[in-house]
Amino acid sequence: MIETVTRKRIEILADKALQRRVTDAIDRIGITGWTIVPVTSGKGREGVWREESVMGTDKVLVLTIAAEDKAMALAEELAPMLTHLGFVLSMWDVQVIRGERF
Amino acid sequence: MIETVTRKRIEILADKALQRRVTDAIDRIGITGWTIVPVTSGKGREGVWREESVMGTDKVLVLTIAAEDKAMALAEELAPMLTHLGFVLSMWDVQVIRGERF
Amino acid sequence: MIETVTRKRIEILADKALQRRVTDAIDRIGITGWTIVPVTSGKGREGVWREESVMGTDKVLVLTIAAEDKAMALAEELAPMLTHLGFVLSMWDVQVIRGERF
Amino acid sequence: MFETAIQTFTSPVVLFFVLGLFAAFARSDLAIPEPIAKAMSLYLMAAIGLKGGVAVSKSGVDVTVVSALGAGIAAGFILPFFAYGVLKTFGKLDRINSGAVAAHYGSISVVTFVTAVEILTGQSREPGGYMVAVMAAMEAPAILSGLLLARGMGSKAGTQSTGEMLHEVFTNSSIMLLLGAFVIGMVGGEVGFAPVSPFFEAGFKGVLCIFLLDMGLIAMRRIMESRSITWRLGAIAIFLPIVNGAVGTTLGVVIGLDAGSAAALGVLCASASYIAVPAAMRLALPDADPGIYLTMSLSITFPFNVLINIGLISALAASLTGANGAMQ
Amino acid sequence: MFETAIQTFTSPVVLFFVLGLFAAFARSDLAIPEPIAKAMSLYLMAAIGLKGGVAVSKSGVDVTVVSALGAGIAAGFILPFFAYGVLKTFGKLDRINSGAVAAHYGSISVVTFVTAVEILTGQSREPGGYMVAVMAAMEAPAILSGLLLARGMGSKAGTQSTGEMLHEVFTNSSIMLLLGAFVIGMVGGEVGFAPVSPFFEAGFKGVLCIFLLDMGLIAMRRIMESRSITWRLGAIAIFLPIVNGAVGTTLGVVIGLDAGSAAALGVLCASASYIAVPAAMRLALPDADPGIYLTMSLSITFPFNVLINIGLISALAASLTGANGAMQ
Amino acid sequence: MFETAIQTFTSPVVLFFVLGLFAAFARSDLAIPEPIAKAMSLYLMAAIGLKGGVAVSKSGVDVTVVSALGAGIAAGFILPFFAYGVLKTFGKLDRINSGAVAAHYGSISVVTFVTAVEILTGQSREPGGYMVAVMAAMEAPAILSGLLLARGMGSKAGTQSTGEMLHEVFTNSSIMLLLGAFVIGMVGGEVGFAPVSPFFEAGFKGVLCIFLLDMGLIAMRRIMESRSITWRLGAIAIFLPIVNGAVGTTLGVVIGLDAGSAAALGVLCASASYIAVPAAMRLALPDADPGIYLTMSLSITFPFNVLINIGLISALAASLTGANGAMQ
Ligand SMILES: Nc1ncnc2c1ncn2[C@@H]1O[C@H](COP(=O)(O)O)[C@@H](O)[C@H]1O
Ligand SMILES: Nc1ncnc2c1ncn2[C@@H]1O[C@H](COP(=O)(O)O)[C@@H](O)[C@H]1O
Ligand SMILES: Nc1ncnc2c1ncn2[C@@H]1O[C@H](COP(=O)(O)O)[C@@H](O)[C@H]1O
Ligand code: NA
Ligand code: NA
Ligand code: NA
Repeated sequence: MIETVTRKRIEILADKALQRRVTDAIDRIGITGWTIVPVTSGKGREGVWREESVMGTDKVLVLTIAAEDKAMALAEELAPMLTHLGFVLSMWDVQVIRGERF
Repeated sequence: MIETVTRKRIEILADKALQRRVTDAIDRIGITGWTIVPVTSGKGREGVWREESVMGTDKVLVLTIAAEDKAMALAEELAPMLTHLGFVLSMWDVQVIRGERF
Repeated sequence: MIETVTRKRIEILADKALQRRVTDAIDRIGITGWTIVPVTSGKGREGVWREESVMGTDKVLVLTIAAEDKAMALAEELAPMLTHLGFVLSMWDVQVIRGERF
Repeated sequence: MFETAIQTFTSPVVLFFVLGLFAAFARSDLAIPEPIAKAMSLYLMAAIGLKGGVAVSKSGVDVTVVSALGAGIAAGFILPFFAYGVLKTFGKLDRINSGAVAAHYGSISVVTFVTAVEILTGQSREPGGYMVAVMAAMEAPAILSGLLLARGMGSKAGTQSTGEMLHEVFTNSSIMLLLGAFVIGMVGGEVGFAPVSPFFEAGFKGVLCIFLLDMGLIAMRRIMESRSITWRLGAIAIFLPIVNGAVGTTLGVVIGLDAGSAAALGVLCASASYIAVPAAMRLALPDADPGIYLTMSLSITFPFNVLINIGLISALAASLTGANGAMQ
Repeated sequence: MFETAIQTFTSPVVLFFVLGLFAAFARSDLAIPEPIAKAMSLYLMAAIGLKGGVAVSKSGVDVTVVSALGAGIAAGFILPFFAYGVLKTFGKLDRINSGAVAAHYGSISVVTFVTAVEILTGQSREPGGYMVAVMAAMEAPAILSGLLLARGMGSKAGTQSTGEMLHEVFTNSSIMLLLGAFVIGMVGGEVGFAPVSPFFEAGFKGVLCIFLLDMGLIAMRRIMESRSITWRLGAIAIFLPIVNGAVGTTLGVVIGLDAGSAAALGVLCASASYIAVPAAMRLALPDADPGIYLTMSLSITFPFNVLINIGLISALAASLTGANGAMQ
Repeated sequence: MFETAIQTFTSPVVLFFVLGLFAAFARSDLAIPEPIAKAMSLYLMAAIGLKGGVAVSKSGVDVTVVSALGAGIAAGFILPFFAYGVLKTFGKLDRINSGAVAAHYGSISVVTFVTAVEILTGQSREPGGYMVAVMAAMEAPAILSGLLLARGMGSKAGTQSTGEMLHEVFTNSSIMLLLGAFVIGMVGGEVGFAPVSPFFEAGFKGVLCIFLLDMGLIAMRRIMESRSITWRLGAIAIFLPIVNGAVGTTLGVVIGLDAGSAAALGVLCASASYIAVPAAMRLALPDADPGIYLTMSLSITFPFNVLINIGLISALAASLTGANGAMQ
């Protein structure tokens, strides 16, 4: 049977305009990659938002897979932005194949 | 090290036309927010579908993060729609920062 | 309280042009369905990519929910493509309602 | 008849539709991006609404217009009952799906209408501008009849109230845009329309080509993957447009419309909605199967109307009004 | 005045905006797909830039042009200080939000300008082509003033350097496209423009209709869901365009512009940005609340300007320059 | 030569391309939404196909047309072998990547062709309408040669059968649309084309401007982020279009084409595909690196052709046919 290893999957909901702050943090910590998933609307404590690219209210979901230590370092690095800029971060354990890649 | 707490992440695949039924249920139960992720096609027991916005066959993924009790209440609330309208629901434990927010 | 069962959720990041190779594998193994989530850009060992549909550099996220044995069979089936074509696969346990469906 | 067919099949609008059917059949990956398809449908609604409004602002509202409107609305209410009977008995559909499909056939397809106007105009039988108003008026009534049929007398708990339902029908995006643009056309008149006419008029047929290309792709893909269409339903999807088309055309001639306008009324009756009504059904009858109503209306009736039935209806209108054949 | 109002409300451009407001108010699901809305805004920028560039390539740069540019740039720098004061004291906003909103009101709205040009042209008061250059020049200065005000003297750690900020302002997609197209128009001149004019000129007003339909939808939805707008902020969103419009128009007349161009300068001062400045603020002042600045500029000031204030400004310009009322 | 360069650089089409290159270089966030870019490429295919079909329906098929088609197809088959040799030896690429890149250079770029037609027409050297047919015929042959080269004799297990491969080449969305529209143009002729010409003809150059703006953005971003392009590959991406362009132009003159058509054949040989062939390669050679073939064809060869090589080829064609310089 194929061998899998456990890694952390982290997803961060962030303003598209500030996406680079998140991906730069990922790069800085030395995680191998990330992928952007579009989102179109949502609701939070500050009310409803909708993707309106003309006005630049868009958000994105940044997803990245990393070893536990790097994942925690990323969470640490992003924590101020979470409070400050209204980002949402969640992470959980996943099994991956070719673990040396992440 | 930064402190994380455990919450449930719930994702519901629903018809875009009926998205409000899902988000209304989330609001009713008192979960703080939700986010919509677009999806473009799929296959299930009823065959293949494709996003065709002219004809209104689109679906969306509603994602919401909540404490376990509210998550279960939401699942309970949505259960009839799942069977009835062909929605798909999955949920799992995630770690979040600033748990008081969810 | 509503009853849930545990299933595997598998997400595969693949080139859109090669999406059918993944969904054909899912069908072959007898998993009941799949759903396509769009992605817009990313970074990996081979650098940055962006969704450029004119040139066909798009990728997609194929998501499927299945019982553990079928999930492992799928991972096995896709393993060569992962290495070969730069796909990314992760999977984890989720709770679903109406488990007989998956 | 033969000349009509030739004309139909050398029109770029129809040829692009055929290209779409062919490309999907050959399993090409040709596809129009979703937001573009949606935008084209909005553009076509806005353009046709504007044009109709301007036409009515010029012609005014006379007896012919009022009787055409009355005939259209009546047909919209009544035709679903006939369709429902056929679907339930011969088609073997359950009540909910019969009602949903009946609503589609009682309502109208804007694109079929527009294509018919193209073809009729090419035969020197341009329908009156007020027929756009008739079309707009025919969108909603069948939805109400269809829902009545689908829900029966004792409507279940959990379903919408009639108020909600009416709200959804009239705020449906395509109905809202069509009627809104119609009013704008009437208020602005020809003078107001002039500066926007290069966009809404000159571009119209080109956009229609690309939209029909997409509809051809979608219609063919849908039928190739369909699991829910029996031969009985396929037969009904051909039978209803023939009967409804003949009924509508005759009705038009009886109330005194010219050949072109009577044919247009026939096409409206023959056509089945695949934009406004499906959207309404997703909300009002989520249990009905889109795999049935969309496949019947878009994949069978729509191509049948565009490629064959418009020609038949035009010929019928000509013979009933005593006008001689095409291209006099 | 009355005739002006009639004219405004029979223009399809304005009527589509009203349709958007109405449809959103009626909770219709009408929506323009996102990529289309974005593409239309890019199209409008490119078209208006090209047109302005071609106009300047024809007219050349004379004293009037230079003084109009100077007046516009000065207004862009100065108006935010006034707005900031009002927002901070009467509006009760904090420093960051006051600065962010002030930047919006000091900068300009391309679509308001374009709509004003439509309306003024309909009144035989077409502004000079160089006013597009003035508009382009007025986009950025207010952003700098607003950031200065928002950040105060001791700018916090973690915020951008001035260099980064300037880079972001000038590479902002709408400013880049507007200026780029302006230069292309100047380089290519009328001869270069001719082959692309069917696309950029003939289609312009139609695209503007659909874009305004969308802005109407978004503006109304935004205000219906807004949680951050107090009556004080609502009042400011009406008060500022009136004052700034009057100031700008007077300034235009003082420096010797014709009635149309002075009115255009007034509209530029009165208008509040909702494309370029919000984009810049998301990056430079991510703590500021878009629920405040977008709702004020797009949902209150923009409709007020389009439906009422352009008419007022035009009348003011006419009376100040001694030209008689509309439609001489 | 000098006048040609001036002309090239005052054409809005070229200037928008330069604006795209510049904006990406300045790290602006300017971007055309994805579905719009895709739709524009489909529009350009449909428009050029239609136009070519109408042209051939008028001119008919004579000896010139047949020999141009023959020359084009032969070039499409043969040029990849030369390119493969250069890429494998001088370029140091492996077999698979050499084959993939060779396919791109043997096939054609529709947008380069269209831009060349713009420029040549501006020099009163409009190529014959049948050159569109030649272009369409040249899309596929090089894909076959390239795959043959990449896979060598013993094609591996797991790869596609030849049947599948041919199916994918001919159902490729751009080839399908180009050929389909060509046939529609031929069937409909000028009469059929007239009603859709405002959309497909009047709007053409404007759409081309925006499409080239986007290609400029993408080309520059791609090369700035590229990791796989060595100086050797960069040199080849300039060398191949020069050689292929000269070969193609000479071939055109030899078989008796006029200066414009010979130059067009040269441009077709010089151009490298970045729409149809990459799509085919993703499927047929998924192991080949798009970071190599797309960066070479789109980021180096395409700008080189548009900004410089079209001018060179036009001058060569003029001197070979004895026509004097530009703008006689
Ligand atoms: N509990 C939640 N579950 C999912 N998404 C959320 C949740 N809370 C907030 N969000 C998302 O985060 C965005 C910003 O949240 P907030 O800062 O609370 O307004 C919201 O608009 C949602 O898209
Ligand atoms: N096992 C599965 N994994 C992922 N998505 C699924 C699965 N089953 C169904 N779906 C999604 O749910 C939709 C409706 O499913 P169904 O009602 O079974 O046709 C499908 O078209 C898929 O998009
Ligand atoms: N650690 C990661 N986390 C999330 N996505 C990744 C990761 N590594 C790679 N990817 C995605 O997979 C794509 C291909 O990766 P690669 O083959 O390493 O270039 C990247 O462009 C990303 O979109
Ligand atoms: Na009907
Ligand atoms: Na202003
Ligand atoms: Na070539």
